[in-house]
Amino acid sequence: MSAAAPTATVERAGWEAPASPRRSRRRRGWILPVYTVLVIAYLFLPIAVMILFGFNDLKGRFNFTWQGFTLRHYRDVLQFQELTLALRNSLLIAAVTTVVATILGTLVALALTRYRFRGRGSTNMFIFLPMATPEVVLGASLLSFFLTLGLPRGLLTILVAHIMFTISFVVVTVKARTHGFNREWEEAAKDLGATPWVTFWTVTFPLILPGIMAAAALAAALSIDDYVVTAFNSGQTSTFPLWVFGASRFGVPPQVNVMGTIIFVVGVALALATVAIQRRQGGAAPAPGGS
Amino acid sequence: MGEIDVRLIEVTKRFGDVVAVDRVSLDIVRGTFFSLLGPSGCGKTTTLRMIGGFEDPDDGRIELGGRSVAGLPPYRRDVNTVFQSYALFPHLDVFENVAYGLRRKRVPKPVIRTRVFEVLDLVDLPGFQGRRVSQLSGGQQQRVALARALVNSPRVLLLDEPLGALDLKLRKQMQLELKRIQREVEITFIYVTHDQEEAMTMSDGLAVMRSGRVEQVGNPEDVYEHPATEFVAGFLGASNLLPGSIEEREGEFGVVALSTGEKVRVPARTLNGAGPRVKVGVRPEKIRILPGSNPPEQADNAVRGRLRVSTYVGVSNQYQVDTPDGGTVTVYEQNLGGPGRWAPAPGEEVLLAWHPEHTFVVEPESSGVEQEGGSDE
Amino acid sequence: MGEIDVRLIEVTKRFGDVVAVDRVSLDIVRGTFFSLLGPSGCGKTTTLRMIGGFEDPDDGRIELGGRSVAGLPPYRRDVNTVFQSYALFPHLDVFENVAYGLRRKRVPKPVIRTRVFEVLDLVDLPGFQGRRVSQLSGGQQQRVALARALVNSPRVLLLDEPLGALDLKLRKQMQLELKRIQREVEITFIYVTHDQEEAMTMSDGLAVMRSGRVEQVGNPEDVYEHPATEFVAGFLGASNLLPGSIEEREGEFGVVALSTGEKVRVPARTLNGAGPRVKVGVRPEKIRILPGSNPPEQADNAVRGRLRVSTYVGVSNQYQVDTPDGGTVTVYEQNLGGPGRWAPAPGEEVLLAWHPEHTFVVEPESSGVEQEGGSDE
Amino acid sequence: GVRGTQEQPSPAASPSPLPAKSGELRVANWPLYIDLEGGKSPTLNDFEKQTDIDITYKEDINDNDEFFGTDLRQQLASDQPTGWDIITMTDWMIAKLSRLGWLEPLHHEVLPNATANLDAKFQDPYFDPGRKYSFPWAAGITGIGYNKKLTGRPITSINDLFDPAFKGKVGMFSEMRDTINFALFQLGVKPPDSATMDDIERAVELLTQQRDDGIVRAYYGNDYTDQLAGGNLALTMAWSGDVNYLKLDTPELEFVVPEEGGNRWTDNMAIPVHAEHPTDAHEWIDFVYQPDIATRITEWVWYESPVAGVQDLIREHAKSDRSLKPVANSGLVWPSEDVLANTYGYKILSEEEEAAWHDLFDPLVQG
Amino acid sequence: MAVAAERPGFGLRRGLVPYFLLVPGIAWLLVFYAIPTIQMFLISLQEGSLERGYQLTWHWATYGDVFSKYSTQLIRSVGYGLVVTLACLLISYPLAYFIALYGGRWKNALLFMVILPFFVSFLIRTLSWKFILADNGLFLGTIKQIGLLPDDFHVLATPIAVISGLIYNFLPFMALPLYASLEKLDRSLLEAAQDLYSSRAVAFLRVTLPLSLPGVFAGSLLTFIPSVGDFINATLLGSPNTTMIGNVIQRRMLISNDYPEGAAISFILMAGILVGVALYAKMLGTEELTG
Ligand SMILES: Nc1ncnc2c1ncn2[C@@H]1O[C@H](COP(=O)(O)OP(=O)(O)OP(=O)(O)O)[C@@H](O)[C@H]1O
Ligand SMILES: Nc1ncnc2c1ncn2[C@@H]1O[C@H](COP(=O)(O)OP(=O)(O)OP(=O)(O)O)[C@@H](O)[C@H]1O
Ligand SMILES: [Mg+2]
Ligand SMILES: [Mg+2]
Repeated sequence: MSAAAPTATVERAGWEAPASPRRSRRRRGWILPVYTVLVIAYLFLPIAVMILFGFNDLKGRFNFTWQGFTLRHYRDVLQFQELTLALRNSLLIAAVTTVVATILGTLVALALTRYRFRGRGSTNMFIFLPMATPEVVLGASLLSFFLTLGLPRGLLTILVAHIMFTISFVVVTVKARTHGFNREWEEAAKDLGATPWVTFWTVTFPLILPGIMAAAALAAALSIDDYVVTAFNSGQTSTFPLWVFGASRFGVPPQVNVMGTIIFVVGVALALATVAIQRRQGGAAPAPGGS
Repeated sequence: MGEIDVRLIEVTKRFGDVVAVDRVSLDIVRGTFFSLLGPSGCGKTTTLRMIGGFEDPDDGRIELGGRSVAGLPPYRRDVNTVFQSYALFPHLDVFENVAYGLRRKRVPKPVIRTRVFEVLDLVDLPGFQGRRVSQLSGGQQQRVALARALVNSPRVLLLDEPLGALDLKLRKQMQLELKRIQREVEITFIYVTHDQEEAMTMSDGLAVMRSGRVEQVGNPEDVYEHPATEFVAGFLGASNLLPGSIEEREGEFGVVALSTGEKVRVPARTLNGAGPRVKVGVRPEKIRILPGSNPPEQADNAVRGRLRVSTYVGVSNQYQVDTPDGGTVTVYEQNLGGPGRWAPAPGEEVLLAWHPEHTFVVEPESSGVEQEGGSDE
Repeated sequence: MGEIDVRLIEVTKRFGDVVAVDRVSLDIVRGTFFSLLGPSGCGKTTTLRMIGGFEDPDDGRIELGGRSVAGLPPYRRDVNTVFQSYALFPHLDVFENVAYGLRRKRVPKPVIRTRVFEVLDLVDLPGFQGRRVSQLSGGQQQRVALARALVNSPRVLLLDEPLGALDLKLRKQMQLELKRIQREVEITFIYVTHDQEEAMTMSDGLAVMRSGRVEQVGNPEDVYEHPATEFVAGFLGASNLLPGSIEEREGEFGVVALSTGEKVRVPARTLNGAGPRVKVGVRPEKIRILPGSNPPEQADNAVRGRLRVSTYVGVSNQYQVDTPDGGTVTVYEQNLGGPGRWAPAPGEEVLLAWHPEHTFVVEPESSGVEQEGGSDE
Repeated sequence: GVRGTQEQPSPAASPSPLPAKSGELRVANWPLYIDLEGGKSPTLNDFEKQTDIDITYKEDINDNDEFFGTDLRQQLASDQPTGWDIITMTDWMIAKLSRLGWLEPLHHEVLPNATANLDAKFQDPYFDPGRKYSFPWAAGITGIGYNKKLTGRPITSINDLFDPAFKGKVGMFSEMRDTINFALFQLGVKPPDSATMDDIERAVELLTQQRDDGIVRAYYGNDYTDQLAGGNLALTMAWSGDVNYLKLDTPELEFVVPEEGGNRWTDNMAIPVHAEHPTDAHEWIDFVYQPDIATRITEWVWYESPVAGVQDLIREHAKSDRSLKPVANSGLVWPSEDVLANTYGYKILSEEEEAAWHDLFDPLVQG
Repeated sequence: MAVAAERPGFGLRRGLVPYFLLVPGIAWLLVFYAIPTIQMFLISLQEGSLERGYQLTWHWATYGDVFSKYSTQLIRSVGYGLVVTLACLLISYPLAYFIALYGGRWKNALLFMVILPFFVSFLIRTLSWKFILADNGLFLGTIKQIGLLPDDFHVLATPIAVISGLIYNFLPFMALPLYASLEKLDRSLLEAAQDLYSSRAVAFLRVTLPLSLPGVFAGSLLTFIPSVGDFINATLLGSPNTTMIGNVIQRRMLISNDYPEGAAISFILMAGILVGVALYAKMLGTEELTG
């Protein structure tokens, strides 16, 4: 769709009031967007509270009741060295996990939906197992494995663990996209001299990108918020959730809220930036393809 | 004739129970324009897909340039395809769609630009390079698909109804362009079309397929004038087939007694091997329609009938004439018009006359063998 | 004529900068077969989509059965569409695809079965009910799309090149069926086709579109025999257009002096309002090609030329004849054949003759200013 | 794998000789349990400067059991170093670890500050007689925290936790030992060490009754604090230091050591076996036992310091720094002799007892 | 011409492609998931204690014991999981639908916003929810003041709180796969359906929904499986009568130090889930979906 088509869609969706005679259309046109905004508001509700309490001028240590407005936690956001370090670790781990798990998981998903081969059925079932395994078991058995290997716990083992338990989520999500993928585009690419590798990058990948992005987002969220498995395999490395859970014994400092707020605001800004960039490029997402 | 560029040897393809292509053998000479004709579902697309490398034959062997291509993936075959369903890349604009193959061949950027713009001009889509595929009309999409394949000047070009969505005028223009390119660049074209005129005017050779099998291969005039089977006769333009039995095989012209009782003369060579019961064919445009009162000319074959319908179709008038044995004969008459001309009225007795040279003979189809698309009149 | 079933009043649709449909007005009478013709990308599909309710016009008004349908969603219009791209449901088999509309109308199950099987027979796909869409050939898919719309017997049926992927024979058969259904069930058909013969034989009325605008509306013979513009003349079958200027407007036949110097007579009514510089048109099949030595008949228009190419196209022979002023005239001659007939050889001087009644006159296309697209007749 | 220790627990083993100082140290402590200033801990800085030891101080402990499970159990069971040189564990966990033989006996001779400055009342605890394995970091009391407004009356007794008037507004701990202790106090079984299995069964019965009567809202871990502050709980088992802090923002909260008794607990530094830098670990323990260092930590942490004289030093500082007033004189941070007399430790459990207790207690909190 | 010599074994290589795609991901799972989990499985058949050590005695009886002991929690967890999955499906479908079909250039931004709240700590989000849902907080307090609810009504520490927490936290696990599969929906099919007398609702039911089944399948499994095994929501938001099987496992392994029992419960859970997945795939009529 071009600059023109989305406008048309948006109009139909009722973001701009259409001309008068289209009453029925307008009516059903605003329900979905309003609903979407409501759900997102619901998702953001606790975030709003979090942001609010980042400004709480608390007197004690427990950030539970509103005491008044202050910016001092923003000034002192790096007050807790360990927290800062933990956050940095978590971001790093999430980034690496997302990239690696998304790649590995996407390959598996492609194999499972695009090819018939022996062991496909059992592989399909096997993929669900790590998701079904309780986190304590995942953490404890992986720790015991690392101990058997004599592998010191740290950043590396956390990464190994995170990649391990996010792969399945990626596979399942990407499969939802690649299922029933219309092969004729790939055939056309190959016909035009593209090797499977090039075909993948120039055709398959852009067309399944929405699925990959959804999977990557899930992987990132899973990794950045993981507590149990990380606790087992972190050794002397601290992560954001570990620190925050620990801190809850003596009161989670507002700096945690501030950091959450920063992550959130940067996230929203990035999201809006992509919109702006796409507007500038005048392009939009590829047209959906049937099967 | 030159070397064989594309050769199919007893190629078979099954989809489950469906035999889509059944022991097809074809030899296509380098640089020629070869058409595949046949009713819907007869296996044309499947044949092209096997040549392109998208399906593996279940049986038989395909050679390109004299070498078997079994297992050779599509991207290693110097073959490009215009897909029946276009298969344009939805995430790329028109320019990038067309440039796709050139980019893969690492053609320098400026050359790509020039060639893409050239070919877009050629398919009459100048200025469309920035459009998304979803912003094109059906015919425009088809032309992009054509451009995307053409721009690569491959050795073999497979075209699956490449002009089907175009209006007559544009189609004619594209036909000329295709023919010119094919001659100039010496590309081997394998061309699926439903437009018989297209097939007739453009092809050096053609094959008529039916239910996965090749019924007849030859050059266009041959196949048209001397269809080998009732099916081919019926498929290539309307044909009148009159049942009868052979009375006389000798001489330049044999004689067939029609079931109406009338006798017609047929070129003796077409009788070779035909059983006693045959069908006698004559193309509608070969028949002259004359007032029933006219005496038949000596040299002509002639049949009497009663006009049922006459239809005006621009270029010509069409007449449906009932014969005494319950059959129908179709006649096309050029619409020369003019106020003074005799025009038969429905219900009127008419005389249908044609030159024996234009008569051909085919074996009648044993019932039941017929598949979709093949119900003759 | 009966009541107007579908009426478009100054309907306009833009996609960004592209004006896909530009102030189109049409009146389509209930139960008639109306065709839309026009070059690729001229706005036919967009027009149908607005009637079907898939696009909202930016301007103007659409009425079905006399009532404006602005804002009425597609499922509340008793209109069915055969989409150019088929849009078959990939998750349903052929039976369920065809049964889809009936199920929505809560037709009893046994009736659905009967109707679906009937219509599958009609489109020559018996036994295909269990197939998935992906297991069909292109033409089979198109027929399923046709069946899916037909089975509902809607009040208005929009058909966007419904037979484009079928072979001639099947297409003819489908044409007859469509026409029969349209007459029997009194459905209003709005039919997009690129096959002019199809449009001519089947339509009660037709409109020729160009770049989003209607160039001419009328019944097929009218439009064919008396094209209103050079574009229409050229679009509906090859036309020979010879430039000239009006010398004489009076009487039954006016006189136009061609740029070759020869004078031709034209029906005076076609001269109405035409400027001094005009083009004189004659259809290729109206021209007889005669030996150059022949004297022209008194009653005929005649032009001399030299044969450049003759082509064999099955039904007819085509000749390209160069005229002295550098133009080309195309002639179709029915392939009556016969050994004794005179056939011109390339390079030979020929005489081209036709009856003045078959001559029409159009204004030459100057810049881009064409006359307003006719709304009603 | 999680192999069992074939090695016999040897609580009597004498300290193995200390290796040379390595210049490296890895300490695990609870978050926010050390002073901070401008993002750094002055104590840690001073330690590095003074001892030339590169300290990795990690706030890695969230929970005794969890830390045991994730950072100690499997490592030590398979005779591998845990990676920690100092861990900070609550008393009963120290007892459990020493029972398992998983703690390194301390070399008191290299702990001059610690041995000299350790307040007398911490010198010979029931869970680590003679401070063989551990030195306390901070201490506190488990009592009852309540919301004056919601209870409408001062709370003094464990009985109040069982009062149907507070139906659905009472919080108990999911921590087995704390909660069972309270039930024992209610039953008059004191000290808990004297409890028989019968007593425990009665205690759990009592608690089950309390739960089934709908008096208990839920069994909480650290998260009781927000429920107390948010007014969802009228009264709850609570840790002294928490309520101290909560009061600052929610003045209607009070902490009381019930008249039947409260739980006295300490968090203790100890060295796990196989620790790689035991010499440096000793230096750390001794370092934080310097009164001025301990004072600095306590002024930040607000839990009772086991280092003698710290309260006096804080009082001194409070004269110039008003913000230190509450901690300087708080009866919660510095419980009086009377209060302490009414507090008890936890019963030291054998492995079988522990398992038996869990079999009784777990169904209580898991419905 | 690029027609190379016929290479024997080419077909074989083609047949190996799926295995190449599988290898990195599956190998990762085999090494870091399967081996440790098998170790843990053997532990579930051990007897002993920390002090005495554990011996592998193939003590299958543990399985029977824990099954009867914890069947309440097991059933409750499955019940919660089903409710949560259904709720997530109902909430996220319209959301994913709108973003995928009408998101235009906002697509990626909206998608990102759905996942963004999950990048800030779980604990903080939950703390915020507890603040919002406090017995006399902003929300309930107000309603109580109007008199619509009895004074002692509360949400926290009830099944409602646990289920709501699960719904909130697993919403993106439903929404994202749904989005991934809806995004490829060919809109011309919806037009065709509407052309054939389907109201929007019917077109949705007959066309959109069936075509998005891969997304529904993926989403419901990504939601159901982890939510059945979840423990943290029940810990923070629940009460004794909302204990889930995850809490039991957590407590068995981390607090009672009973690995064999904890592991045994886990494996029962996993087996149950696998059977469920298989049945579910059958039910949706597409074993194809799992494969
Ligand atoms: N979504 C769109 N955005 C921009 N331009 C469009 C869009 N859809 C159609 N067009 C343009 O509008 C014009 C009319 O398109 P339409 O599909 O109606 O043509 P058509 O007459 O059906 O042509 P064809 O015979 O090739 O199918 C074309 O030039 C096309 O490129
Ligand atoms: N995947 C498939 N599974 C089963 N049958 C198939 C499949 N693909 C094609 N067929 C069948 O094989 C036969 C040949 O199909 P093919 O597409 O080659 O026909 P075609 O000659 O191109 O027809 P058209 O002119 O309609 O495009 C048809 O009857 C079709 O139904
Ligand atoms: Mg085909
Ligand atoms: Mg169109």
